[in-house]
Order: sequence, then C-alpha cells, then structure tokens
Amino acid sequence: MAYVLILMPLVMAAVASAVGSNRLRSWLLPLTATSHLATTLFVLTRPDLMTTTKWLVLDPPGRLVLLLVGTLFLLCSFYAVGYLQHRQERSNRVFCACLLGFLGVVSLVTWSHHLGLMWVAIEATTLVTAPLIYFNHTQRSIEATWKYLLVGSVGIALALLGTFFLAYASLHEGLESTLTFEDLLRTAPQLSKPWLHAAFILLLVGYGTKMGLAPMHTWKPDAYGEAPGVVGAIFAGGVTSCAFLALLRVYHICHAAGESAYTSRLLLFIGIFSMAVAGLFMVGQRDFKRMLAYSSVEHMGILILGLGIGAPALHGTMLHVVTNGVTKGVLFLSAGNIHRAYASKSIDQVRGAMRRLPLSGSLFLAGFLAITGSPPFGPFISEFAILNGAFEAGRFVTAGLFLFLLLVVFIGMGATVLQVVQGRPSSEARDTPYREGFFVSAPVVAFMTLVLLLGVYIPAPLDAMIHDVVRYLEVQR
Amino acid sequence: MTNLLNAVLVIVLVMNLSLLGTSRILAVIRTVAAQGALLGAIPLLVHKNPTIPVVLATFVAIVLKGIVIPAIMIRALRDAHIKREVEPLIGLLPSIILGAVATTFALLFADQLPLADHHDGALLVPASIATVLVGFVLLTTRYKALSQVVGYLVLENGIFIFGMLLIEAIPLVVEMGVLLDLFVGIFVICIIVNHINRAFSSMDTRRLVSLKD
Amino acid sequence: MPLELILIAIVSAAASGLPGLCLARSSAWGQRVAVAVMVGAAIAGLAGAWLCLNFGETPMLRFPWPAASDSLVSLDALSAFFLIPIFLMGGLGSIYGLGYWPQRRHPRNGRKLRLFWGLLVAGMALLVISRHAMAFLLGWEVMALSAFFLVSTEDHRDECRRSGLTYLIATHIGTLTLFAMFSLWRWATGSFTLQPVAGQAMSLGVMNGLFFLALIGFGLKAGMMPLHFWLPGAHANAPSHVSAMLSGVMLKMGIYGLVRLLSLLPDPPSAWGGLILALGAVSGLLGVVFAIGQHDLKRLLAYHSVENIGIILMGLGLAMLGRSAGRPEWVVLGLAGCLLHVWNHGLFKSLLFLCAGSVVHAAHTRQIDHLGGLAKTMPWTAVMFLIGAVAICGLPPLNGFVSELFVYLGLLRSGTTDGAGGSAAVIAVPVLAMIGALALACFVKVYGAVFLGNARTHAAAQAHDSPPTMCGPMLVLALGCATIGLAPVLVSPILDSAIANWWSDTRAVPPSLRTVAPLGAIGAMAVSVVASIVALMVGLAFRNRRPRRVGTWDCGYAHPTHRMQYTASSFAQLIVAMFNWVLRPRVHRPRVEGLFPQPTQMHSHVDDAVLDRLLIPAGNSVERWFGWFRRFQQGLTQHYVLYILITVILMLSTLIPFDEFIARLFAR
Amino acid sequence: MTETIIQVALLLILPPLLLGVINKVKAWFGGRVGPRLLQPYYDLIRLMRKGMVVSTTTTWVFRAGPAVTLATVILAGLLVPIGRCDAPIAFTGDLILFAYLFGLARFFTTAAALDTGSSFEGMGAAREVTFACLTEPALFFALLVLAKSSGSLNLTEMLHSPVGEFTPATVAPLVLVAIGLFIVLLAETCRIPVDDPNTHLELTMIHEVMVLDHSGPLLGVILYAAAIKLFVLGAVLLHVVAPFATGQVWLDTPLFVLELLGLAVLIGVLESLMARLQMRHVPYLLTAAMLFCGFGFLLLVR
Repeated sequence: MAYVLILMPLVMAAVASAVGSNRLRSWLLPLTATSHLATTLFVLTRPDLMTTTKWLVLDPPGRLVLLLVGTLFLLCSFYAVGYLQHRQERSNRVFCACLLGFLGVVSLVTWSHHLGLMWVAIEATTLVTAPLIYFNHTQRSIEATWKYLLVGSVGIALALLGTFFLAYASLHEGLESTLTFEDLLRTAPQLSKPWLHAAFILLLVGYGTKMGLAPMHTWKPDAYGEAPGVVGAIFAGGVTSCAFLALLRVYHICHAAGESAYTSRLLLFIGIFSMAVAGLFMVGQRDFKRMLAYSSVEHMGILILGLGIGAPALHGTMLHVVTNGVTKGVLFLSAGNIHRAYASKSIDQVRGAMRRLPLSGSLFLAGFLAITGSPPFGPFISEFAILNGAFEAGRFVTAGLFLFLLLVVFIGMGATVLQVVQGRPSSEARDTPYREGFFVSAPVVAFMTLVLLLGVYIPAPLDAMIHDVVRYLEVQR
Repeated sequence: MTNLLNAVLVIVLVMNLSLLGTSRILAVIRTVAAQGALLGAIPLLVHKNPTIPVVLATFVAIVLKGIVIPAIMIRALRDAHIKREVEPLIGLLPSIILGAVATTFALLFADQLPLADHHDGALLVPASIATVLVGFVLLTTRYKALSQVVGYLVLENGIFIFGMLLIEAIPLVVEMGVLLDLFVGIFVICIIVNHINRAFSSMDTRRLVSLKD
Repeated sequence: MPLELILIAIVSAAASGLPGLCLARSSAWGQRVAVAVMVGAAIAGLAGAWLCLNFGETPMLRFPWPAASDSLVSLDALSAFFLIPIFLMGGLGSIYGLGYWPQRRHPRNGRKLRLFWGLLVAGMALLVISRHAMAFLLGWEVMALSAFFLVSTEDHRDECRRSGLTYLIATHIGTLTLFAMFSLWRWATGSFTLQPVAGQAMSLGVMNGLFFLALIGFGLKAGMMPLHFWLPGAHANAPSHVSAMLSGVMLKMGIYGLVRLLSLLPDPPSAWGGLILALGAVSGLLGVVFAIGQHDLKRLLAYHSVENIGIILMGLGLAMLGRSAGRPEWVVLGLAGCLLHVWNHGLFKSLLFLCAGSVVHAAHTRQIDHLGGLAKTMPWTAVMFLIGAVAICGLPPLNGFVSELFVYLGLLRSGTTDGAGGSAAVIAVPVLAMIGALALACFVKVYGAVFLGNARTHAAAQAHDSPPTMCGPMLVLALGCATIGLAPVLVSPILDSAIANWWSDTRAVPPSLRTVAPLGAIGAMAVSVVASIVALMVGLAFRNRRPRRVGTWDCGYAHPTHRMQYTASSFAQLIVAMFNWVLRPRVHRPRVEGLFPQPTQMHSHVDDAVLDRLLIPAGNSVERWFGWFRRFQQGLTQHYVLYILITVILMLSTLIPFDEFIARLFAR
Repeated sequence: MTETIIQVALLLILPPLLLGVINKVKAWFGGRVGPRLLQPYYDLIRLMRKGMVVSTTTTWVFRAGPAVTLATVILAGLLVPIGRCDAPIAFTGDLILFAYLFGLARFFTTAAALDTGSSFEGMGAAREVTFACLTEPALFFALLVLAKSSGSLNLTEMLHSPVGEFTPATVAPLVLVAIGLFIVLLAETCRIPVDDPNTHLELTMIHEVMVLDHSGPLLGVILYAAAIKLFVLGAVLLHVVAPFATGQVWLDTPLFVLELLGLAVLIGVLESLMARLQMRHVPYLLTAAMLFCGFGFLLLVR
C-alpha cells in the first residue's frame, strides 16, 4: 500500500510534466490529492496494510502527519486551481510537477521507518519545494530560493551527520549497526551515551533547520514571504510537520534510551528561544507574509516546547501539530488572496481588506484570533493542553514564559493584522482586477470550519489517533 | 590498512587547507574534485572484502564527486566569467589559520567520543569533523555563490568520511540515495546560481540582501 | 426547567444575528427579525432566572464535550442574579438599536453589529451558568471577542481602531491570566470542574496564586483602577447601546468571576479583603476624579464606570473581611451592597449611556461644551438623564442610594462593633462620602452643561427628541431605578438567596438582609421625599400660575449670550485644580501679547494616567528596543550559516567535560 | 407624641429667628440698631405674597430647585433630635440618609442655578459643589466619631450619647470634632468666613449668587430652607458641644432653644469680628475641618 501512496503522486508528477495545457495540468492536482486522501483513509481503516516492509511502516505519528498533510494538500490543491487561473501568463508545468512530487516524498517521510531513508526523503522535500518558491521568477524569489536551498541543505547535511552518529552509537557498543527504527528502539538502552547525545544535537539542529526553529529559521521569512500563498500554506502545514515528525522519531529513541532528562533541557531551551525570536521580529512587522512566517517559527517553538515538557504535554503537542497545520492553511491562503488583491504585502499599502475582500479579510482576522489561541478555535485547545502539561510537570517558570511570549506574539501580530483588515483602503493602494473566486475562497472557508470544529468538538477517530501516538511514544523499551 | 587510510586522510586535510588558501575558483573546484575522488576510493581501503555492489558504489561515488559535479560547476563558472574570489570576508592567510585551528579542535574533540576498538587509531573521526568545519569556514567567509557551493561540497565530503566508519551499517540503497540527493542538490543549486548570475549579472551574494527585516 | 429556558435563550440569542446575514444589506427585515428573536430570548432568559430565584437552584446538567472532558452547566441564585441584567439589557439594547442604528442608515456594519450583539449576550450568559473551566473560557472569550468587534464597529475612524486594539490587547492579557489561573486550579484540584474546595484541601500558596491571578484577569475585565486603561476609549467609541451593554453589564462579568471564585475557595486570609477594599477605594476615588476632567460625554460616563466598580469592590472586600473575621452581618451587608450595586449600576449606567446616545444621535457631538439647553428641545431624554444622574450620585430616593447605604452600614458596623480588622476598614467611609460628593459635582456639571442653560452650538439648538423605540428602553430602565429606590424590600429575598449561595458556612448562617438593614424605613423615607417634593412643587405652581417671563437677569447683563455661560470645563476647573497632582491636565494656552492681541483660544486635555502616561511610552520604547534585533536578519547567507555553526558548537560543548579535558591536555 | 409635635413645631417656626438674632448681633457690633429680631419672618411673608419673575432660559428644573431644597431640609430636620427627646424619625443608618438628603438638596440647587445660563450662578454652583467635596468627608468623620463613641448607628442615640460620659478617652476627640463640625456648619450655611450672606454682586459669592434669578415665593422658600438648615446643623453641633440635660423634657427643650440662640449669637459675633477668607483659601479651611474630624477619629480608635 505504501508504494501506491508514494509512487502514485510521483507518477502523476511525471504525467503533469508531460501534459501540455496549463488548465488541464492544474486539474491534475485535486485529482491526485483526492485519490491520495481516499487511499490514506482506506489505509487508516486497515491496520494490516500499515506494514509494507521493515523499512516502510506507518506508525501512529506517521498516520497523524499523513492524514494532516493529505487533507491540507487536498484543500490547497483546489485553491491552487483557482490561483493558477489568475496566473495564466506563465507555464505551471514545474509548479504542478513539484507539488505532486512533494506529495509523494512527504508520504515517503511518513512511511519510512529507516532513519537513512527518512533523511533521503526529507532532503528530497527540500529539493522538490525549491522550485515552488521560485515560481514568480523575480529577483526577490531567486534570492529567497537561494537562501532556502543553501541554509536548508547545510542543515540537512548536519542531520545526515547526526544520523551517522546515531548509527555509530549502536555500532560502538558492538551491536550490529542499524538505522531501522524498530531495532534502534529495541536496542536504545544500550546505545553509547556520548554518541547518542552528539547525534541528538546534530539531528535537532539539522531537522530544526527544516522546521525553522530559531536560530536556524533565517530562511523562513524570505521563503514564505516570496512564495505564493498556497506554497506558504503547504510549507507551514506540511513541510514543517514532516520535519517535526523526524524530530519526534529521534526524540522517541532518546526517550526509549532513558535520556529524556537530557533532551528535554535542550528542547525547552530551543522552544522558548524560538518563541522569543518570533516575538521579537513580529512586533512592528510591516510585511504581513513575513509576519506569518515568524508565526510559524513561534508555533514550531511551541511544538518543541511541548516535546520538551514531555509526557503530560504530549497529547496537546500532537493535537497542536494538527490545529497549527490547519490554521496556517487559513492564514496563508487568505493572506495570499489579500496579497494578490492589493499587489503588495506591506501594511503601508494594504488597508481595509475587510472592505475590498470581505471574506478573505474576515477569515484572515479569524485565523489570527485562532492561531493566537483564543477560544473557541482549535489551537486554543492544544495550547491550553500544553500549558496544563507544563503545570502538571511542575514547570511553572516555563509556563509563565510560555504565556508571556504568547502575549508578545499576540500584540505584535494583532497590531499588524488589524492594520491590514480594518479601516478604508488607503489612497495609494493599487486596485487590481483580482476578486475572490469560488476556488480561492471555498478552501479557506473549509479550513476555517475545520479550525472551529477542532475547537468545539474533536472527532472521536482523530482523538483516538492522537491517543495512539501518545501511547506509542510512552512505550519504554 | 589503517596506516594507508590515515595517510589518505592526512592528504585530505592538507587539501582542506589548500582550499582555504586558494583564491582562484577554478583551482578550488579542481581541488574539491580531487578530494572527492580520493574519498570515493576510500571504501576499497576500509572494506574487508569488497563485493561487486561496493565496487559499483565506489565507482559511482568517484564519478559523481570527481567528475560530474565539478564539471557542472566549471560550466557555471564559465558562464559567470569570473576568475577568483576577491576580497573574501577574511583574508586567505587568516582563513588558513582558522582552518588549522578547526583541525586542532577536531582532533581534541574527537578524543571525547569513544571509538569502537576496531576503529582505534584511525583518523576518520577527527578528519571528518575537521573537513566539516572547513566546509563551514568556506561557507561563512566566501562571498561568491560558487565558493559557497564548494564549501557545501567540502561539508558533504566531511560527512562522507564519517560514513566510512559504518560502511557495513549503511545499506547500499541509502548510500546511493545520499549520493543521488547530493548530486541533485548540487545540480539544483547550480541552476539557481546560473539564474542569480543572469538576474544580477554577478555571483556576489552581497547583492542578495534585499530580503531582510 | 429554568436551566432549559436559559439554554434556549442562549442559543436563540447567539443565532439572532444570522438571518440578517442572509438578507440583503438594504433590507430592514434582518434587523426586525434579529430584534424579535433577541426580545424573545430576553424574555425566556428573564423567566428562567426569575424561576430560579424563586424556586431555588437547578441540578447540574452534564453534556459530553470532547474538547473538555465533560462540561457542566448549572443555575444557582448567584448565576440567576447576574443573568437578569444580561438579558434585560440584551433585549432593551436591541430595541434601542432599531432607532439608533437602523440598517438602512448603516448598511455596512449594521448586520455585523447585530450578529456580535447576539453573540455577546450568549457568551455572557454561558459563562455565568458554566461550572467547568473550558465552558467558562469559551463563554468568556466569545464575550470578549464579540465585544471587540462591537467596539470597532466604526473601524473607519482612527480613534475607534486605536481603542479597539487597546481593548483587544487588554482583554487578551486577561484571558491569558485566566488560562494560568485555571491551569493552576486544575493542578491543585485535579479537575476543571468549578466545585467548592474543602477547608484544608489547598495550601495558602496555591490559594494566593489563584487569588492574584483571578484579581488580574477579572480585574482587567472589570476595569479596576490600575487595569482600567482600555475602558474609557472602548466605551467612548462604541455605538451608545453597545457602550451601555459593555459598561452596564460586561464589566460585571469580571465581578462575577471574582465573586464566583471566592465563593469556591475556603475562608480567605483577611489580607485579601483589605486589598480588594483598598483597590475599590482607589478605583472609586480616581475614577470619579478622572471623570470630572473629561470633556467627552461618553468618556466621562466610562470613567464613572470605574468609580462604580470601585464601590462594588468595596462591598466585596467588606464581605471577605467579614468571612475571614467570622462576622456574618458584614458579609451580608457588604455582599448585598456589592450585588445590588451590580444591578443598580447596570440600570442607571445603561440608562445614562442610552440618553447619551440620544444626545449624540440628535446633536451629532459628544463634546459637552458644544451642547446645552437640550432640556427644552429633548425634554424626555432630559428627564431620563436626570433620573440616571440622581441615581448614580447615590442620592435618595433612587436605587443608587440603597446599595451605597448597604456598603456604608457594613463599613460603619465594622468600625463601631469594636473588634479586630474593623476599625481599619471604616476609613473607607469618608472616602465613599468624598466619592459621592465628587460624583454629584460631576453630574451637576454634565446635566447643567448638556441639558440646562442655552444651546452653545447650532447643532444643539436644532436637536430633536428621540423616537419611541429609543425612549421606551430608557423608560424601562428609569422605572427599574425608581422601583429599587422606593421599595428596596422587594429585592431583599433575591439578595438573601444569592448571599446564602455565596457563603454557605456551617458555623454562622448569614442573617436575612431585612434584619440588618432598615429597608422599610428607607423605602418609607424615599416615598415621603418624593411626595413632599411633589406637594411643594404643586403648591408653588398654584401659588402663582402666570409668572412674568423675562431674560436671565445676570447682574445687569440683560440677555446673556450662550457664550457667556459657565462652561463645563470652567465648572470643573476648581476640582481639577484640587486634584492637579493626579490629573496633570495638559493646557494649551497661547500667550496673549501686544496692545491689540489677535483672537485666540485655549483648550485643556486630561490624559489617562495609565494608558497615555505609562503604557504607550513604554510600548514605544520596547518596540524601538526590539527593532535593534533586526540587525541579525540582514540577508547575508554567510551570517545565517554562521548561526547554525555557532548553535551546533555551543550545544556540543555542553558534552565536553571541560575540567578533565584540560587535565588530559596537560597530562600529555 | 407631644414631643414630636413640639419638635416639628420648633423645626418649622424657630429657624428664621436665628437669622434675626445673627443680624441683630452684627448690627450691634456695627453700632447700628439693626432690623427687628422678627424681621426674617416679615421678609418671608412678603416674599410669599410677591409675584414671580422667571427667566425665559429656565425649565422646570429651575422651579424644582427650591422645592427640593425645602423638602429635603425639613426631612433631614426630622431625623435630628431637638433637646433631650428622640427625633420624630429614627432608624439604624439614618445618619447616612441625613447626609445624603443635603446632597440631594445641593444637586437641585446647583442644577437650578445652572438652568439660568448665567455665568455668575454657574460660578456659585461650581464653588458649592467643590467645597462640598471637602465638607462631606469632614461630616462623615464626625459622624464616625459619634457612632464609635456611642456604639450605635442611629442618629438619635448617637447624639444623645455624649451626655455625662466625658471620659478622658472621648473628650479630646469630641472637642476636635466640635471644631470641625462648627467649620462645616459655617460652610454649609454660607456664613463668614466662607461666604458672605449679605452681598450679592460679588464675584466671590457662593450660595447667594446661585439664587440671583430666584424671586418672590421661590426666593422665600430658599431663604426659609437656608434658615432650617442652619437650625438643623446647629442642633447637631450643640448635641456634641453642650450635651447638658436635666432630664425633664419641659426644662430641656427650652434650654436647648437657648443654646441654639447662643450659637446664633456666637455666629453673629464671629461674622462681625472676622473678614471673609479669600476664595482660594477656603479649601484650606475646609481641609482643616476634615483633618480635625479625622484626627478626632484617630484619637478615638487608637
């Protein structure tokens, strides 16, 4: 089954690069996405299909991320159709092919149970997504792509080194050296501690770069700022979730090795640091897409913080992976609409979005309230759960810092978002023909409904999946 | 066996320093190519009994690292009409010294990491760490885009050296995957470098600072 | 049954704005439907609350809610007590909106306003009946956010946007504090359920933590003095019936939260009571002082909300002192004063804001010094405002006097019954007296400047009285003020049940309010005051039916012009000067020079002590300081790679045991 | 019952006499014969007969002012015991009603003044309410002392308690309170040194300038109410400073009336000897009164 999920999108990517017409090609996206999601759901109902080989296993975290990315991609693909209709002037061959390829490699990431294979897959996501950032072919987009590629590759290289260290950690103790996840988990307690620690550091930095944790986040505002909104949504919801999944697996091994005391210190530090950096750069931010990038940095920090807090906060963290991904969808897609409608992303020109684009403006505002953890939206449940976890773990200082940084971020983000949506469109704001079509607004509404749904009612299956993840991570070998 | 290996590794280290000391980019690329080829050959040294796949892998590695990638880069260099890395962030001599310091640090730090007994005495770990650090030095002190690509290559070489420690551990598929990723990565980067060259009519990364806060 | 009624009311209120969204902007039907549904919801809600108050509380209703393990709502006398103003004002306000904010004159934001009006009512009602932290927070935030949208209804005005942002930040600080509080609650009690905590179940440290977090979180919403900074702007810039709702009802949700939490905690240390009393005194005094300095009618009323919250807190503080000292009569009087003032302030402050709305609606300005003489052009509103003003000054025979009397009596008892803890609290009595006197000064100023004398501008002269849809709600509120004032006996059973609900102590059962407060006598005196005044006026009227009407004599100036009138600013000037040390008015007075100086003008302005003089400068400097960090994101890839390298090296260096490393270094 | 009748009668009849006494005393000090003692009564009757002139600017509030003032002052008077016998109306907490009734009166007096739209009357109203902000706390401090020393919240008991219990603990506070109350009395009844009841056309007047536009019966009502206010506050003051009692009603009430007249004489003397304070110094005097009462309270509770 894994092969279907992984290869089908790649095949479709090949098809896409073969198809001639722009609009036909764009329709391949929703087609593939729908079938992919359908297959995923089918697999999720059939536990016997979840183990293909020793290397390709769909463990509970993988299931969660696969489902999230599948949903995200489906909605984004519909949006992409609408978006590409507005961008008829340039060929979307590379764009569609890369998007589909991305779906394939992401599936590979979620399935892979071999750290080396996972590394390969994640590096592949970097390469596949680079052309997406470059879609606009402007000088700025080249610059963004360059930074994304260089910084990302360096980080990923470190992750490779870390993977080798991990392998050596098992080799060193005379165990037969392996990178398959199962064996590492089984032999975790015997792994050589110094190598394990070094490996964890390198992997944290490496995959942290991909997640965009401070201070490795530097590529993020540029990439998110220059890429089209739909790409931003896929980055903030999909790529980061994959990187987090990788980090989660590493954390799992260290946890199984009984090293959580050591790891949690680093994780807490990085998490708080990321939130702080995000806050620093969000206050007084005049470019609302860069602001969203920093918000993504902040939420990666929250995830890592939850991981660092450990057992009590794991449920909240896992839920936050989902809620954050979905809410980012709302924010980036609506921001994309606003950006197109004003042909600018600086709040000096963009005013009164609620008047020019009533739907996108309101959704942007709602998304802001959601992502900052206001009830009754989804992120509230997860962030509140993480906070409770911090209290339960007796980490009061962490909890206090967490709340304080949430406030800083709220102030920074709120000032910018209200500037964008409220008031009258300013005089120097260029008027563009862009208006909210069905395909560019319906997906955003769908995302928002999901966010609201997660806030007031978490479907039982999803809840069960999350509990599985927590139980899975808690297993001490 | 180990002695030969160590000898090779010392040559690699010397190459690192020469990379830091050269300003002509063509020479730098050639050095990296030589380094890559040399490293690609190492598996034959460390492996107890080389099997066909291993030899195959070695061959691929040598071809990629020693011939194909440098070729791509040299093409890019030719399109860019630049000869040498002028005014790097820090001068050549200081960067050599920096590299030397990095190497020393690597040697000292490597002692902290316990080695499996059958690897004892091999310079693999310090050499790999040193090469990684040299790669970082290149990445952080050179302004020309191509020089940074070279730095990235050196970084990868360093990791490759460490990979020798677990030549048995890593399955061939992963090995190949890594090489493939490296290759595609360099390829994509070079494409971007070309685009930069066309868009900015220069390879100076100091011009790529329009995106900032 | 009552609880079901309330739930129905909540749902229908929340849905009241939805039909309008489907209708066209131009059609007035959306508004009519919304008002009809809202009124229905209000009636249902009031009925439910009333049933609960008369037939005791209802059992807890559980409904599964995966987001929170299991959510509980329930209705007891305390909840019902706070529900009544919510639904009353919810209904009246929406009726008032028919005349004040008709859809066809506000096509752009009318639908939005009604949608969030319904949500505001629903959110407040939900949080009042919820017994589970999640449900509470849900209601709380729905309330807070819809209030934000209501405040920024006219978001095309800069001032409105600014105060909206300030409000949003303030309320979010409060919400985050509440997050912390409920997390601590869960950590201490093991569940989110808001059930009373047994005597020794909680350490003092935890209790202190809960109390202070609650004080900040709820105090922000209530507009307690140092935390009031968001209040004047928000209340001044919202549409008037929204201001009435926010100021008359929403502030009380902060009070409710505090009261509810304190009812759950075991007996508090007396320091809490003292603190709340002191905060109340400060809020009361400074609130009214700042009110006197204002030139904007609605800002002035907003500052008076701070003052009244202060009085409410004084009552609460007294009640807590009574609890920790084991004096039931203090508890009864203090809490009765607190709760009844919650109602009273809800009545007269809403009434005043609605009147202010009519004034703005008629004269198109909020500047007190641009109005005047409206008593002749809008007599109805003038009478209503007068009733509200007398009530808010706490003067007999209206309701404000009754609640303030309870607080006075409680404080005096605590002072005269010689015993520990008492004599300190009694210092608050003269403070309360001063607050009363200042409030009187302030409302004489407002009433005189706005309604009496001559019109100061053409707009004021052209004013006209409001349509019945606006006057009706005012009349209802005014009648409420009069009823409580003339027959306080009516409310005593309600207060008794609420108090018993708050303080169910086995040692001392709280006595009935009737036994500790002279309700009958007060009522009788109030009636006789009214009767004698009416009698005298009738007598005077009969004494000479046809008085000679001439211009004001004014010491020989025949016909003084409207510009010679004493303005509100000059009326307040003496008191402003008296409190110069806290008000620090900014006066722009150009120097007059030369033999024939040019015509010129001076004006003065009173900044808010916390917002304008503390928070905004601090915020600006912090933003500048943050800006310094931008130099780390200057676009050079080399730097970015360097950050990664540094991170790796720093982290790896945590692995190196440096001491033995160096030892080995030199051992070689 | 008879007590009540006597008291009400005194409350309604006696006050103008006090004004008469004060004026007489002042006249003597000025070396004039001065008006007759009963002159205020004649004035009131004359004013009641006169017709009314009302400004076109005014509304019903203007006419409500005097009515409210008179009603509230009389009701406040009914709360205060005259002589040794209990007040007609007495209940726990009536002291607060007592204070707030004067507040109600102030509200309508000042509102009526502003209703004329005259700058002078606005000036007076502003001063009235401002100075009240200082006299109110003073009054409440005084009431606190009485409540504390008597242990009761009932005006009658509070005012009757000082009899015979001049313990060292209470005498010092009571003296301070007496001084404070006397200043409050002067301020509330607009006597020198706070205000000068004789001049109208001064920019520095408080009460008198507020009633510039009231004429005929309205003015009469206002003068009458002012006299009653003097009478009531004087009664309160006397209970503190001169709580002498023989125990027999028929002896005590005349005695109390004499004390009141004595107070009137005292005021008259004071007015003849002192000059009116500058307007900006008045607050200092009133603050002093507040401090006197406050210190009295502190002495009591320390």
